[in-house]
Amino acid sequence: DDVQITTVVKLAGETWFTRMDEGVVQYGKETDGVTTNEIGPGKADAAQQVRLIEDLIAKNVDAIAVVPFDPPMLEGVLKRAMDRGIKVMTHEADNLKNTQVDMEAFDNAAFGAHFNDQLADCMGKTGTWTSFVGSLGSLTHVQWADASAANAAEKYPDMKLVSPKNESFNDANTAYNKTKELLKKYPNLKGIQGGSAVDPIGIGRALEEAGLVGKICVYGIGMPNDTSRYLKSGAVTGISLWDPKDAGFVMNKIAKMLIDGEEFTDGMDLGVPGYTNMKLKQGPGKGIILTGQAWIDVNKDNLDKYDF
Amino acid sequence: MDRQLNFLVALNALVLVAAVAIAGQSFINIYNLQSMATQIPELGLLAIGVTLAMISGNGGIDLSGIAVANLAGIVSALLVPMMVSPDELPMAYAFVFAGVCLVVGLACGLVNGLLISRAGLTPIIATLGTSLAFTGISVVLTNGSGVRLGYIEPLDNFIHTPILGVPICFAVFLAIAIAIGATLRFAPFGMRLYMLGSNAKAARFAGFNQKRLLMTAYTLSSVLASVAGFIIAARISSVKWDYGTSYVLIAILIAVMAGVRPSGGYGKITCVVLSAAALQMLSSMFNFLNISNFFRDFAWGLLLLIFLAVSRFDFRTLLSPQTKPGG
Amino acid sequence: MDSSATSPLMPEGSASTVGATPFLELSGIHKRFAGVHALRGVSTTIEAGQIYHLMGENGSGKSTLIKIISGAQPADEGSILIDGKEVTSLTPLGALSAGIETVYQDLSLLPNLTVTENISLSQQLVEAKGRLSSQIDRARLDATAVKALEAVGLPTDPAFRSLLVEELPIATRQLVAIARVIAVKAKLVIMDEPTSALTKREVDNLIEVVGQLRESGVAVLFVTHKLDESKSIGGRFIVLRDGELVKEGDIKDHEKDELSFWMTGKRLDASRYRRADIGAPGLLEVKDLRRRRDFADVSFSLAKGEILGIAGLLDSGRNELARALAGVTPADGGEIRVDGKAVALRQPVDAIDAGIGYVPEDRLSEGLFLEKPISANIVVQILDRIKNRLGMIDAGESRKLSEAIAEQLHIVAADLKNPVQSLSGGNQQRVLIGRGLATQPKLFVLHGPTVGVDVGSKDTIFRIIQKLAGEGMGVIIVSDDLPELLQNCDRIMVMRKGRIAETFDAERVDEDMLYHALASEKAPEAGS
Amino acid sequence: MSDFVWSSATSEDQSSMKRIGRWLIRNPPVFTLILIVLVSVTIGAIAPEFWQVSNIFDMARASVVTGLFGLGFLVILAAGGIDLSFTAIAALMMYWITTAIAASAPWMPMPVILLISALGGTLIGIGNGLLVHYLRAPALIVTIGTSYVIRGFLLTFIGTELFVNIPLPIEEFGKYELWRVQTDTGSIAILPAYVLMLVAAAIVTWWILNRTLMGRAIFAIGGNSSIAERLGYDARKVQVFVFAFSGFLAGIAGMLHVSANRIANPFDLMGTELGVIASVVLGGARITGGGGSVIGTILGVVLVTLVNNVLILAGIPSTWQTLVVGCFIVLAGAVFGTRKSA
Ligand SMILES: Nc1ncnc2c1ncn2[C@@H]1O[C@H](COP(=O)(O)OP(=O)(O)OP(=O)(O)O)[C@@H](O)[C@H]1O
Ligand SMILES: Nc1ncnc2c1ncn2[C@@H]1O[C@H](COP(=O)(O)OP(=O)(O)OP(=O)(O)O)[C@@H](O)[C@H]1O
Ligand SMILES: [Mg+2]
Ligand SMILES: [Mg+2]
Repeated sequence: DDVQITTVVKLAGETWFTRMDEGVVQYGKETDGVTTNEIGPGKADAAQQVRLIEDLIAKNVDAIAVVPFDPPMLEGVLKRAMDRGIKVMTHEADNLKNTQVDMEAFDNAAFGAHFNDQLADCMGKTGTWTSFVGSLGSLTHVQWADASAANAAEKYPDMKLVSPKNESFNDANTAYNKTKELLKKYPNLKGIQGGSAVDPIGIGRALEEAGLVGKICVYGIGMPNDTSRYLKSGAVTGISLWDPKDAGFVMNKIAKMLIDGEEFTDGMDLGVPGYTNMKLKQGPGKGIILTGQAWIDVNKDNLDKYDF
Repeated sequence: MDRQLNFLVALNALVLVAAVAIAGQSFINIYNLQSMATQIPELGLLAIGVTLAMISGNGGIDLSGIAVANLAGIVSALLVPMMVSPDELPMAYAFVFAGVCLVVGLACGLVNGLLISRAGLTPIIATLGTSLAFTGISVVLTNGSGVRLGYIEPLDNFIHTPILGVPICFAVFLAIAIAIGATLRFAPFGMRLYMLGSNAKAARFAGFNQKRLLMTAYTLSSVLASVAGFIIAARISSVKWDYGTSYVLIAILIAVMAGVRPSGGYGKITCVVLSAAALQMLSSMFNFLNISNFFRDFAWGLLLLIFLAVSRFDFRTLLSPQTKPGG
Repeated sequence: MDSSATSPLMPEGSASTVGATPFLELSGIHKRFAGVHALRGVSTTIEAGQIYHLMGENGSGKSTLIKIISGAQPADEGSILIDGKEVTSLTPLGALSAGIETVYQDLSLLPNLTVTENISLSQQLVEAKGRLSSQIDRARLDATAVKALEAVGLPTDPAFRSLLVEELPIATRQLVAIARVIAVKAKLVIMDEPTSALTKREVDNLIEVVGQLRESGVAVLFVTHKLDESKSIGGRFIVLRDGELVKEGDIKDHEKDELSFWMTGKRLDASRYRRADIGAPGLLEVKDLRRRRDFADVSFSLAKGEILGIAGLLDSGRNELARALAGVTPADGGEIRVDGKAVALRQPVDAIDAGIGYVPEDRLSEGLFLEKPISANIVVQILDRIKNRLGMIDAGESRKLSEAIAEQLHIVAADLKNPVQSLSGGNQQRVLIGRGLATQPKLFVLHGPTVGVDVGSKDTIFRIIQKLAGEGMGVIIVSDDLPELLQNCDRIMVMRKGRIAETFDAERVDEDMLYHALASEKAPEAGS
Repeated sequence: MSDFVWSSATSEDQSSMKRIGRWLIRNPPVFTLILIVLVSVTIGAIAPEFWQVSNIFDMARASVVTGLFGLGFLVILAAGGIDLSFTAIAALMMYWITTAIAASAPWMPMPVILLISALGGTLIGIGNGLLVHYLRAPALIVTIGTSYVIRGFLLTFIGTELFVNIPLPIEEFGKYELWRVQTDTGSIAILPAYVLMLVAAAIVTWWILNRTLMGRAIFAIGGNSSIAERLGYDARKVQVFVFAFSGFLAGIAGMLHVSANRIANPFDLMGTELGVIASVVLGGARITGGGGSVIGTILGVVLVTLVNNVLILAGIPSTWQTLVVGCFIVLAGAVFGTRKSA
């Protein structure tokens, strides 16, 4: 009967991952001989994700596609999965050893630098700025923050980074409170870079209330619909992201290829915009890393093009 | 009071049967049983820690378990490689690793114990504070990112290579549980702890060394947590400060599900182990059936309430007019 | 038998001035608990302006009867008439609003509320018919409290009134409880062993209060184990045995031994104890013992086989002295020698090691682990002595030990595994003594050894104490119960204002002399 | 304590030191206040920016939801129970009602919405109370159960996605201003009107606890339920009331959370229980029940909020913040610890 591909995400039900689920389901529908589904822990906790995967291994599905809550935490369990002959592919985990293929929508360093470049343009390459992360524990957020810091240090000597990597704990309200506090501490703040997808919402509200719309530049990752009001009001200058739906689709496609034992080649086309020319490189472990160029910049002008 | 025991045994049996009926044979194949067995210890140990704290009474509770576990794992992961090379002497590495974990656990336990027994902090505040503090230390030590151990055979075997079909870590867990259970039931320490929990003033008049008892209880709890830390590290071959944040409540859930009395003076380790097992099987079953984890929580809560209802209609409670002490 | 038991006695000395219908009429009351038939068809009447003494051994049904009258527990059979009207399903609130006020042994006080609130809230609760939504009238709370406090002779200043009850010593709580009863215009006041922790002074005060109540047409029902007290108060008595009403009548017409015979069904001799051999070597030497503001220059000695009584009013420091000897509240200075060896009693365990056994004053809060097994309560202080090689408690050993003690002290229990709370007070008290005995002390400090214990058990306990002394144990009894001291002690020390005022040879002193020594205002000359 | 004899309560030989000690013991919130002052002074010294109106505004705003939770928790604690379900109740009400109203009646005025939410919370609270009473189980256990059930229900059957199309009335309510100041740095600081909800709630709670028989009954039951029942206090009524009241406040808190944040995220709030409990206990309530005061609770909430919102001002790098908060809680707890042993 059908081969079973299960996608394991960081946190079930989050807007981001329900969007991803659409891609997962779609792939399952389009491809016969494949059933796909997406599951995730009920709490944002690596432990819960590990337990989910343990049970998947026991259940002996054919392939697992994982968006790790924190890649290193999955080394052990993913190794077991592979030992049991289950195909393993991952996403947002380019530092993971125990995976066969890790798919990145883009090069995270580049993405971080991209944030910083946008911020720089908006700030006129000068002034103090700060950055958020969902949690010091979430790898990609930290990668982006660090990359953009490095980028600034290299290209924009007049930009001054203050109190970097504030944790929002993926809570808009916390992002809001911390922004308020940052504004007190650094009255002449000119730019803020968001970390988690809800950060721009909190930051935007703080700026609106402080009457600083337009006076401070805000970039970050976010969901178009969730962030739209602040993009419109100008409280958030712009967001960048990759479409979780496409990512979900591509992840499952890769998983299927693993099952069928197909070759992965540099520059291959996975048939989804942004993933048409995948860069292939060796990962930290035995596996490979496939990187696309799938990021989109959203601002008040092109906002209506994206309905998710 | 052995109602709890019966109920939990029945529950375990029930879940098992249901699982096989719905999820099919694959649920009770040796692999899955072992996989579940490897998942029980970490939560089980934390729950036993909470139990010890609760038994000691006066609002006793230990919220710092998982924080201690993570700190123990992190300190070891950072320290041990400097002492022993995992590649040359994997066995030695494993043992030193365990040793360091225990030492950290002991240290954390002493801190908790001192705060509660000497400085007279309310347990819930003390352990809430220390759990943040310990977590904080972990963050500082690692800058917030996880630390990989890489594949270390003895550690991996400790979890995944069963002896006579039983994963070593599970065997160890059972051994510890039995040891603690016996201590509580038969050793002077245990008897005193129960009595302290049921009437602290009388305990003082009877000449117990309250401070030492509390010290021991909370230290023991943290040491158990550090064992959990070791098991976690071995199982997922890396350590991180925010691993198992959801465990705090689940550990308490397991304890109260086992009939441990939050107001102190009563609690059975056997029941704790059984309730840990029940929750594990339930959640594995749901995962087998692709039922969402949210619904699992729903079911856990419902189960707890049902359990209370069942043990409520205990003929003794129906006969005697006085109400049970409430927490 | 119900009616026949009561009716012929009715006329006897009933000084009731009120009309034909008595305030309360019980007939054929039955109450059963798991296995126990606690009350077997009790019938009696309570008349306004009359004082009653409910007597009986532990477990004879006194508290149960009270719980039924006060609506705390329903009767299984029988009828209750209040003011001639039959009441079905009596609730606590119902009883309260009918004017039935009760002081249970736990004093029915709320530890975390203030004195004022404890005294005056009930009144407003009753008036509000239990409707909790209604507001509190603070002014009236205070007014009521002040009046009631005056009546029982407690201070009425706001400072005192705003104290939490849990901050008060037991005896003070007891008076507060009585004040509460007075505050509500009660028609019937029930007191379950109200004087069990009162010194003579407060007892006299109480008796006065009761007198006043009675004048104002209130009926008072005492549950008590102190016959002397009952006799000095006077009034009618009701004797229960095994849940049956065996006798009632006017207390002044009957002698103590008669009453105790009805209760126990056996004759008890109140023979005084005499020490076996005088001049035995000194066992305990206490020199200049002092503790903060509690007591100072306390010096005395105790010989092997001697029984020393310590009497004193509440603030005389006798309780603190007892606790100091037990290491519970250590002394600040001075010297204690046991068998000539100086011992430092910083904590209870020191005392135990020094061979000093202690039975605390408040059985329920300081003594027992109520829901734990009887046997566990007995061996709890000697766990380390009954460990086996594995460091585990030797179950057999502990069973043997507790059984031996239970036997020695005549503790009647179906099974030593049962919780201590399943025992009546008398037996609970014996469990505590047993716990002390288990430590095989050289010297036994008994702090109110027979509080709330019936005559029968009292007798047993006295015999035990005397037997122990006979075997060479030194015994110190700290008690308010002067007859008890006189009956058991060789010497009696009277404390006043934290000092030893006088020491009597029990042979050459009687109750009155003792009482004068207690109450005298003369400050004792330092270091008597 | 039991050595204390009433006759000496008035006797003048009592040293003033001891009297102060006693006074402090009977007024624990004083310690909380002292701690607040200490923290403020310290931070103020490190970062002058601390001393500005906008900061007070932000503290007030950030205290509202926790404060409402705290008051509810206090009442239950006073009755001798512990509640872990209030955040779940709040989350359920917040998300369910917001989405429902957005779908069916986006015009509905805020007062009505608040009322619905509060009533919803109350109903669940009543459920809690009845369970606690009839199951005769420690409230802690029951409410762990119900919180799992409620949260599970919300996320399984109601929804999990971030919801942003907040009905206008709800959003507007969050924007009403009590006071607005222009800071010298050109930014605006606003004191939102909904902080008044906390003030009101505090006053009501105080009134109930201290001026009604229910209030006293709550403490009575919390002190010793069996005695209280004997004295004619209806334990069932009290249990049901305290949980209903806590649910009521939780419902309001949930709605305020939405209108303040302009988003409804079903994952919000849950997990903040321990913080709330810490606030109440640091406000001087005893975790074993039968004690506690409204003023103390409010101070406790302020204290905890304060500490969580000055870390950046104090220039503590984010990697160190958890450690600092942890140590602070321990220290604060120690202050109360010494108080007990005093
Ligand atoms: N709640 C109960 N459950 C079971 N048995 C009970 C209960 N209450 C009382 N009894 C039994 O009823 C009998 C009478 O008890 P009661 O309390 O009336 O004795 P008492 O006269 O008050 O004794 P004491 O002098 O010790 O107070 C006892 O044998 C006791 O075991
Ligand atoms: N839960 C219970 N189960 C069984 N028996 C009980 C229970 N509660 C009370 N009793 C019975 O009540 C009887 C007396 O209770 P009570 O509390 O009046 O004793 P007591 O007052 O401690 O004795 P005393 O009046 O001599 O101090 C005891 O014999 C005990 O058996
Ligand atoms: Mg009785
Ligand atoms: Mg009695």
